[in-house]
Amino acid sequence: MPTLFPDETKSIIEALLFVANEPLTIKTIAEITERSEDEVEAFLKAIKADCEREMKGFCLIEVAEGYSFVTRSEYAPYIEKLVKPRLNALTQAALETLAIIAYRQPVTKSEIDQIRGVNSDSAINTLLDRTLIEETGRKEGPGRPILYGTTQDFLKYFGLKDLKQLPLPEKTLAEKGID
Amino acid sequence: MPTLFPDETKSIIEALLFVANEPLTIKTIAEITERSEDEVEAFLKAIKADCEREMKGFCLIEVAEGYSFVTRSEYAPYIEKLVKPRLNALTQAALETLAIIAYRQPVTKSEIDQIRGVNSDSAINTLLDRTLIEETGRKEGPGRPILYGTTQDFLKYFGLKDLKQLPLPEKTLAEKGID
Amino acid sequence: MTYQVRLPIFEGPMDLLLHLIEENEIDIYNIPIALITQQYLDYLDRAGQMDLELTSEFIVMACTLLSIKARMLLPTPIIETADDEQELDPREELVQRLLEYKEYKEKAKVFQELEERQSRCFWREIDDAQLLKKFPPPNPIGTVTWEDLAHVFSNILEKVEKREQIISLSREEITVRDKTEYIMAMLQEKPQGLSFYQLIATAVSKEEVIVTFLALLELVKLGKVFVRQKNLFKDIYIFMMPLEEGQSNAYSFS
Repeated sequence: MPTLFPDETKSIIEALLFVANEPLTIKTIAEITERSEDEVEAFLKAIKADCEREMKGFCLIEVAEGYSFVTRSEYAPYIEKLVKPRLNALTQAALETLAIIAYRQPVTKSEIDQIRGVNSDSAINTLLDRTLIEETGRKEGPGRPILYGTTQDFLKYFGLKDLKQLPLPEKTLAEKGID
Repeated sequence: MPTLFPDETKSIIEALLFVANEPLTIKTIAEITERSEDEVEAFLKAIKADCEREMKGFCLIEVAEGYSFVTRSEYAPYIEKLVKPRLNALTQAALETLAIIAYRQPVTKSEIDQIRGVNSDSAINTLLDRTLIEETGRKEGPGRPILYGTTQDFLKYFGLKDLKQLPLPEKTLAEKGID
Repeated sequence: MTYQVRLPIFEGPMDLLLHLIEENEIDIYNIPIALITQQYLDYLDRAGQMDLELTSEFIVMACTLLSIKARMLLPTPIIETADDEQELDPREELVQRLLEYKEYKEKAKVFQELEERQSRCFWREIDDAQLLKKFPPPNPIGTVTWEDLAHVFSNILEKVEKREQIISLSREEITVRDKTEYIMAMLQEKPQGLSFYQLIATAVSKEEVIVTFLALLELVKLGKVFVRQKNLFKDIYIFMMPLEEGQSNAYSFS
């Protein structure tokens, strides 16, 4: 890689901090930019000073594991306004997965994947995070896969007294011949 | 929410752009910051100018009918050392199919097959899987075939502002002023 | 290792034709059809020798080219109709298709450039789950109702059905053997005669009805059962064949 002007290294470090999901250590940054750790530390200080001086929307913080850009805490109410509608809405994937679990519980992940024709890992995690589903046990057989079912919260949020109240889908499984 | 100094709104917009996982529209930003769309647009211009002037590691681009921060393209070699490179490039078959869909949408599979002179099933499936295209409806007539169109992800993937900005092959990218 | 010629791979017959036209620096509006047909067939021949997999569309195009070539050799037919229709060039339709394909091929190239440029820009990956923890929503389902849930489930079933139709033409879920065993078991319970209509009443698919009928025919052939029908289109009653001395109740397939 070509030799860089100091300012360019600073920009590259900004770019790295921007895309990193995890805090970056000085060591990692030094390896990528091919600079010494001391130089990197000086750049990090400069980046931090820039953010402070210009009152950017985000600043550089040092945490145990390294350095990371975070949004200013005083802007949390605005970010909440942005994030909330997004989090309130269940994605199509999550909704499909929830429907399958609700109607076929207890059911394993591989059964859900098979019905949906795609991997449902992240949908299941979302639903677990929102306490709409839970692990209800293990299925007998090879690998003893986890079984999922709906929770009390699920009934509460959908305003149902019990699972029997769930309306039958317009077409039943038997008609479709997949049961 | 308290009345804000102009600079503070700019910082808040930066913070919003920082945590958004999709390009943000002027409308959304205006709603959250309780500013007019014109004011928001002016702030966005100022943020863009800041990034350019200071040669930040990332810059503001107008894409998929919104605004988003992305890293500077010249730093890709460094960033690829940190994060996994993006998905595989599209095949020739997928690109041809996508070009036909982009320019002729809404369009049916048989129209695509007719132009390409080969079956486009697997190309269409790849594009659907990568959410670059979607089913937009059904064509009236025998069989009511599925119609395909491009998605927001398509604009994002190719860095296009909107469908009006679709490139024309007669002119090079530089001439069109989008490079 | 055998000597190998590097043979370019083409997306399809149109791609190959365009390549030949460009390679020969030919005017697309005046294609020397004999030359191009020859080169096209040569390519197919070489590809065949190298075991390159060619789709059927390549063969269809070869037929089209040969047909155009033949029509160009024939004397121009005199159109007897009163209309002063222009005499059609047999190449006309192919030329239009080639021009159209060429246009999209060029557009695809621009998309490729954009893709390449864009792949060097990186977006921040925002972890929704992390953000959710900071702002726990008061209601995790948003505006979704249980009716929505039922509707989504119906749609899934419909999709599953579509997919199954494509993937498995004949799933041998219910075998003739299963059904013969089932019929024999039912006959033990109903020695006074088993109704065929009742037998198929629980069938969930057309396949199952067919398999049940095949099983019945098999049992009749094997002499395990006999059937009686009062009238055409009336119910069929199935009876166990009386056992002869020394015969066992077991049945087997040859």
